[in-house]
Amino acid sequence: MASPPRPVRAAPERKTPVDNPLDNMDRHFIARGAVRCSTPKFLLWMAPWAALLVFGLYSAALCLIKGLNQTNMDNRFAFGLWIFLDLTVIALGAGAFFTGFLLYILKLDELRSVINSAVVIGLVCYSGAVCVLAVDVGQPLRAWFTFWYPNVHSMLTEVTFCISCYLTVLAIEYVPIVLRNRKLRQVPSFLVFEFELHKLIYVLAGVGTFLSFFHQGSLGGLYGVLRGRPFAFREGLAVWPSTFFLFIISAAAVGPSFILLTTWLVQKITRKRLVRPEVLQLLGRISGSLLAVYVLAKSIDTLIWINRTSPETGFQAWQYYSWKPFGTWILVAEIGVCGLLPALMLLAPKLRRRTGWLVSGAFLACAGVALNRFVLTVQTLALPTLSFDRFLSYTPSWQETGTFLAVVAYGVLVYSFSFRYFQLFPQERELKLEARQVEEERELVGRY
Amino acid sequence: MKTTRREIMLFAGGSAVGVLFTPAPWRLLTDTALWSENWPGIPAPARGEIRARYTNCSLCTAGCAVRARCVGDQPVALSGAGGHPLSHGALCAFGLAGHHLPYIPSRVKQGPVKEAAAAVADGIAKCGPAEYVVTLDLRPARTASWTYRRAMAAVKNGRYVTPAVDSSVAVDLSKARTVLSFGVPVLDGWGTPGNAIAARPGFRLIQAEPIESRTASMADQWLRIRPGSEDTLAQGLAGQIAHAAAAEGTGLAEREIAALAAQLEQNGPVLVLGSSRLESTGRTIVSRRETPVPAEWQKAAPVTDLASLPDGSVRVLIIDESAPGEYLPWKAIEKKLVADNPVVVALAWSREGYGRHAQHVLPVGVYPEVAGDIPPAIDSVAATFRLSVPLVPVPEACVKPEEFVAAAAGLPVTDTLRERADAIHKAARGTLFTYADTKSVELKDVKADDFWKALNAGGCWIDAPDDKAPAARLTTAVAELRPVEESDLPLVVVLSHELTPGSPILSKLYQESNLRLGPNCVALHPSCGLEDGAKAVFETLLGKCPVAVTLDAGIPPGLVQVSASPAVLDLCASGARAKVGRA
Amino acid sequence: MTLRGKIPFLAGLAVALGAGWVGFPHAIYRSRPQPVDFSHKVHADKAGAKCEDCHSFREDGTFAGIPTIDKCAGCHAAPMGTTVAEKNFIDQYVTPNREPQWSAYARQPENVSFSHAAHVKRANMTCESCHGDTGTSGTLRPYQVDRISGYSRDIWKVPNTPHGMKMADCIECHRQKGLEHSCLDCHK
Amino acid sequence: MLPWIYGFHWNAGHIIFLGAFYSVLTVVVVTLVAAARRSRRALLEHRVEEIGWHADFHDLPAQDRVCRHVISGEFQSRECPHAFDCRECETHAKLIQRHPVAMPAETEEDLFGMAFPLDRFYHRGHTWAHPEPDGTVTVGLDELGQRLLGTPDALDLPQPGAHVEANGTAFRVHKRDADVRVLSPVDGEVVETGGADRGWYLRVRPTATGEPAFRHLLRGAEVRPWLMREMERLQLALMAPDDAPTLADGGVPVADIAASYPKADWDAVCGEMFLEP
Amino acid sequence: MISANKQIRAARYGMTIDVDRCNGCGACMVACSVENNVPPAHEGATDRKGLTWIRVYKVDNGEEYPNRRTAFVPVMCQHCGNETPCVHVCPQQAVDVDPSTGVVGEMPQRCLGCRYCMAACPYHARYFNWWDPAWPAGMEKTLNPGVTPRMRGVVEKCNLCHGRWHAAKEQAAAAGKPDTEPVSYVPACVEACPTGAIHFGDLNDASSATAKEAAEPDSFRLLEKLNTQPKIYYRSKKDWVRGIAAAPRPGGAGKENSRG
Repeated sequence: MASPPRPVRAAPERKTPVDNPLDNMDRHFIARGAVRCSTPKFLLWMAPWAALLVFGLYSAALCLIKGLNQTNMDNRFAFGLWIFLDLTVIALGAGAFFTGFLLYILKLDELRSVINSAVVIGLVCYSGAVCVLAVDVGQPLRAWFTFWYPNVHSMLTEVTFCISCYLTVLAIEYVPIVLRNRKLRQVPSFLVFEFELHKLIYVLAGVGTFLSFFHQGSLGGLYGVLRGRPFAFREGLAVWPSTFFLFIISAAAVGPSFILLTTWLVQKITRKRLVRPEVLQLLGRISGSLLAVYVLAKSIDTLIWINRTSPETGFQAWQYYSWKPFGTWILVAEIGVCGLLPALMLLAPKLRRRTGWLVSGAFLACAGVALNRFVLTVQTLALPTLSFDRFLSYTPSWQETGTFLAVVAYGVLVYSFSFRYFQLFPQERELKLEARQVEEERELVGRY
Repeated sequence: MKTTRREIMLFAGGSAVGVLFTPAPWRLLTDTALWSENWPGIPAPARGEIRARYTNCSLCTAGCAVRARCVGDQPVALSGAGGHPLSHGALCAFGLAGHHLPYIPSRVKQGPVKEAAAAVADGIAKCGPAEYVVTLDLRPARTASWTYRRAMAAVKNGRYVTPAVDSSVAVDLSKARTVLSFGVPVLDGWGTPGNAIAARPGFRLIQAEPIESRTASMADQWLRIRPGSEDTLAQGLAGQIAHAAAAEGTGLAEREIAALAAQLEQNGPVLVLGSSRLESTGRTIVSRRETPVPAEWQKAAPVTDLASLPDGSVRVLIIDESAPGEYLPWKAIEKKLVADNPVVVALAWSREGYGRHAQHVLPVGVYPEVAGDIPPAIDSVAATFRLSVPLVPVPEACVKPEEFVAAAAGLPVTDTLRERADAIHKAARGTLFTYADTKSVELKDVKADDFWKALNAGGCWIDAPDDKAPAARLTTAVAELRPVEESDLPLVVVLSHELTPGSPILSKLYQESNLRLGPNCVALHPSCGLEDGAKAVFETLLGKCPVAVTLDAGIPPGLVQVSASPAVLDLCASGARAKVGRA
Repeated sequence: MTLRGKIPFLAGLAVALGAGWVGFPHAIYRSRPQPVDFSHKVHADKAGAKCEDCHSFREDGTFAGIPTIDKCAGCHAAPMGTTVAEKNFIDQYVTPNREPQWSAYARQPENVSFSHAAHVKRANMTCESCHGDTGTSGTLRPYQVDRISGYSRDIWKVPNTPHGMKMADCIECHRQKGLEHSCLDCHK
Repeated sequence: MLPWIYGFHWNAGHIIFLGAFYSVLTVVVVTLVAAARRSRRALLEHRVEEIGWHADFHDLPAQDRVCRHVISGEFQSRECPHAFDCRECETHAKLIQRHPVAMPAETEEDLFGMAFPLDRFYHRGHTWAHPEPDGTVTVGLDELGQRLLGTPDALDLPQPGAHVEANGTAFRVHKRDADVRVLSPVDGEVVETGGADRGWYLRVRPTATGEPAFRHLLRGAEVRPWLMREMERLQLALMAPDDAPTLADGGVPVADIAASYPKADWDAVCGEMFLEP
Repeated sequence: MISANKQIRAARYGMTIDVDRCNGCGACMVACSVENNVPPAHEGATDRKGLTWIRVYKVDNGEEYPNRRTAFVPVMCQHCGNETPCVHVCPQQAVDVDPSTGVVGEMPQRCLGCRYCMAACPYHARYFNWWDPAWPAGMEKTLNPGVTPRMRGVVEKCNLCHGRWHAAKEQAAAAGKPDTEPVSYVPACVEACPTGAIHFGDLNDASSATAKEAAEPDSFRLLEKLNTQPKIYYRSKKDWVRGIAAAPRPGGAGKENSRG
């Protein structure tokens, strides 16, 4: 309200830009007032990702048609890049459920401005993971056996059930975002359904939270229960090894970080303000505090494992780290550099206020969890158990990498599409106007 | 009335909902899953009555007794026939998959039979005064071998050549208390495996060998000597050179040699394998009676050693490769051939042997397709007669080597196996052991026809023990040790005794695990600078061939262990110098 | 939404249900006639043959299943009756000693190890309990095979028995008998 | 999966695990069904307009959702909880009881040469409702609205007899690339349609009459501050995304603002001013 | 997993393998493949992608001559008796322990090919079908009808020659004898071993030779500390051989101490 209103008057004549028919042909699908690049520019951005996706789908098809001999996995390295990808991606996607939990259950209203983005990220991560899993199994046609003849004692069963359920929930949570699209909402039934569904969204958020807690955990349990692999084996509560709980905490910790990271990235790429910095800082704070808890728990767990669990199975923990390149540095990197350090960076209000620190903190946190998943999958399988067996190494084949890249490309495509046509960041328009206000004031100051 | 988009959508939605309430989608789920149980490419094993049939393995002279589990007539699994006095129910890895041989990819399926016959006839006709018609028999002392000898006697300048194997001498492991082996794989396929294993508790095994072979690892004492220094060690032990000198030559400690010498003194009888320089004691090596043959066969060509033929003198060469035996390097054979187009016919079931060199390669039946006898093994004191009987039909295209040679020499084609069986029966010595009931009966109590039937139903004639058999010497085994040849090539070759080609299933032993050395594979010490599984070139003075490298800390630096496939044997023998370089 | 608006939806529903319940079950099976019009009934009545006369056990305890042509030739070397079917059978199979390519309804999948000895000799089950009234059937049903899975229709339902030959049917009985231990009890 | 499926056992593991699974499924399905049934009811009860407005209102920037009493300066800040329908707002009722809106002396506000007659009620979506002697109410675009849209390219008005409701769509106006729905200030039945030339667009027979029917509309002294604020918003909205403000100061607004701001994203401007995000 | 059944007298089929007698000839591996229709190697197969239900490792004591010694250790599925690692992880009950024999069975037609069980197995005794099974033309005639060939994309492993077990049971039934009491068959590897190093029997039957040998002081099991209670016992008089049962030797030693 700073400047006094000034009357509107004819502006000096300027020639109107020639209207390129290609420009903004999809204007009526884009939310009113949201500034988006021209259609060709958008297509130009999508093209390389689409190409990558096609390549990835080709390599995936190879694996499906010719069989898993296309990969570099083998009898010892039964799991490879893909399982690592699944574990990581799902941990990063945890932002969807955790933000939903904070917003709808704990009523942390500031997060409303990122929830849509979080949902899309979650959807992308989970659907990507599920697709890769479908390629990873030797007999996809039998995938439904897991539902029909479930072995309820298997962590993998828990994972399968929870992930598929949660994916459904995410899809449903995604529906309102889609229906809010400018064109679609003109269909009365869509408009109404979106409105009514949105009222009930907190139920889904609750269910999602429940599911996520379990499958994030069971993903950890996946390895923690392997008593045949003392490197991964952990004791725990009831049927759940400690990794079960560590995974939950770490996922909850890193989810917000990943949203922070992506939001920041999108702002950088689109050169727009999408959310208020306070929101990012809040995300950082949440992430930081949970990360601190995780680091503590992880350290305790590691100590117990080194001093009790592992020796009891006849393996001295230090042995594991005598197989190069997996030295103790990996512990340091995982718990220290990518655990404690980012936790501190995100917790210190001073640093948090600086975008640089905030973002790099978030990045380190994500890297740490990725490293943790890597250690659990790859290092576990690389280490020999039989005294006369060898330490093995494994490098993914191009088909595996291709499939991996397909997921990345798919993610970018879906996200970009959603960003263009749906309102991922409700604050966007508001911030745009604010920005103009500031601009104008500056301009006025310049004038008088 | 035109249909609107909305109506089409509704229709689609309706049918989508409807389908879910029909069996169709769920049944499709089930069916595709069931389809994955027997989708194209998964063979369905033939069903039928399970029967047992018996034969003798003819992959090597051990001739182990075999029990074949058959579906209908088709053998699906082989195992050693129990209770056999010689093979003791043992069957080696190669024998166990013998029934796969008819189907191996390298099988010779077609061949120019008529052309070959014509060429041979022509060659015999053209054969000049100083030129020879030669039959090379890789496994002498068979009935077929007798046919070859008679055939070669019948043709002008006919010669019957075999690798230097003395079939009239046998080793008696049961008599030995100490066995000193110079690189002979005593416990790894030598002689009759079952027999060696059965006798094992009776003797102390000392293995003198540069690498820790299977035998060495099982031996009571393993002397890791320098490659090619076997003879030096033998001389040392025989007292022909000073222990110091022997120690110097072999790389062993002087006292080791002294202790060994003392041991051989005290712990007799001693059986020495792989060296004729040292005397075996206590009738551990005896001469063995010949398995009887019909009298009329006696006018047969003598056994000739390839070396004794002048170079460039062989006009016609017929090689019987149907029964695997000791492989003579092609280089050695080649230089005996006449310069102007010699006739070389290989009768082979695999392309990997002489078939690579001969201009006529004729397909022959393979175990277990063809009938044939197996000469007694080196560790069988008594003469034996046992048949390898056909279990599966032989392909039409195949020729009978025996008939081919006989025809070439104009001999009448007769059932020689039967004739020989009758000759044995006439001699009325020894016992007949039948596999189905694991019974032995005195041969004289058996009628000739029953004897013949028994042999074909899985049986073995074993000569009566001959106490007056004189002690003898193994001369031929000297071939085992050669001094390391002089050349600047860095590595010394140690041949590993693998039998190739075999069933594709043997890939379990060398491709899908590293238990054995695969064909055209070399094993080197990890310090050799090549990486495990690398493609490389194996090079000797005689030539080079592509190989795959296996790293094995068990191989001392400076040595290269090579699996003895024909391709390799053409290039080198144990003790040769070689080099392994990147491909 | 008015009923009129619902019509396309209902139409779709109806079409789908019709196709799924009526069309599909037929489409999924390929039907193959048996090589010979064989009548169990005739053999049972006229020749007084029992099942085990033709479907016999071998010495080693395995079940021979459908008899081979020489078994038939034992009686049918020359026509016994006057039917054309028999004459054709003799001309086409017995005389040239050619095996008819029977399609066995009850042929177990490759991965099943079914022992007739265990069921007939030890458990004293009658043939009918699994094969229904095949033994008294006047003619052979055409052999119906699932186009996708390649399994006989009888795995879903054997005529005139409460059961099919699906795993569930085996299990049911094995459960009652307390003979259900592991997959490899019955699978090979 | 199900008790009669092979592999199922009545043990704790199966019961807990599958129990959880089925409850989750149930919850999800029930939620969906509930949403569907509610929306079906909404459709049957013709609450589309209302819901549409609520959805729009929810999407408006915070500063556009402020209570009229903030504009009039009575509150520091307050977000309207009733989507601009003050008829159901107790706070509003209390406030106007305490000190009713003053009616200035002059009969019309003149703002930068735009006339805003005070004999009528203004809707924040730039429409006015003018009670006619015959008990009907004429509905039209206020001056600023007029100038924003200038002479419309196209106009779709409801058929006479159609029903309009307050904060629902009154009619739609197409102008260049903009397609604007104009909110109706009152509930009622359309009796006659007019046009720009006749000064009003709809003649409506209101469902309710008397002051309370217009309680949610601005009047008298409220108009000026509201307009000041609207001018400001317009000004911001008109700023092209890339360059400096194009509004020169002083003077009279042109008749057709649209024509003179080619670079402005006109669709967005109208959306902003007519409260249609 | 199928609930244990009370009526039947539970047997515990097991093996003893005398490492000192094994000369690493590989007969067991070949016999096993022949018996169980394991296809020959695809040309792309290596010792890491191959199918060998039983695999003979060449193990040495890590010393140099003259102290260097090697031994051969056949390793197949150890048929763990306690908290069988692979059984609990299989998501769709494709792996189970037969309470009547203690044999850990695996059902390729139920297998999804997730390979979780392979990650779980400390003995690396499970093998995955990376390729479609293929035999040279004509060789499929030699397949054993008692065992069904597996398809690509599933896990398989030793099941103590269940085909033979079925045959034995059928013969018992035909002869009206009690159901395979005592153990009336031997697995192919036992039959094939030329040195008679492998013995097979019912460990619950104290009178059986196998049970007696398993109880000998020189018998041991691999990775006993994992408490998986394998039913495959190894025997050796040599201390260093018994030492291989323990956890891997740290440091480089393990790197090249195995060829096999």
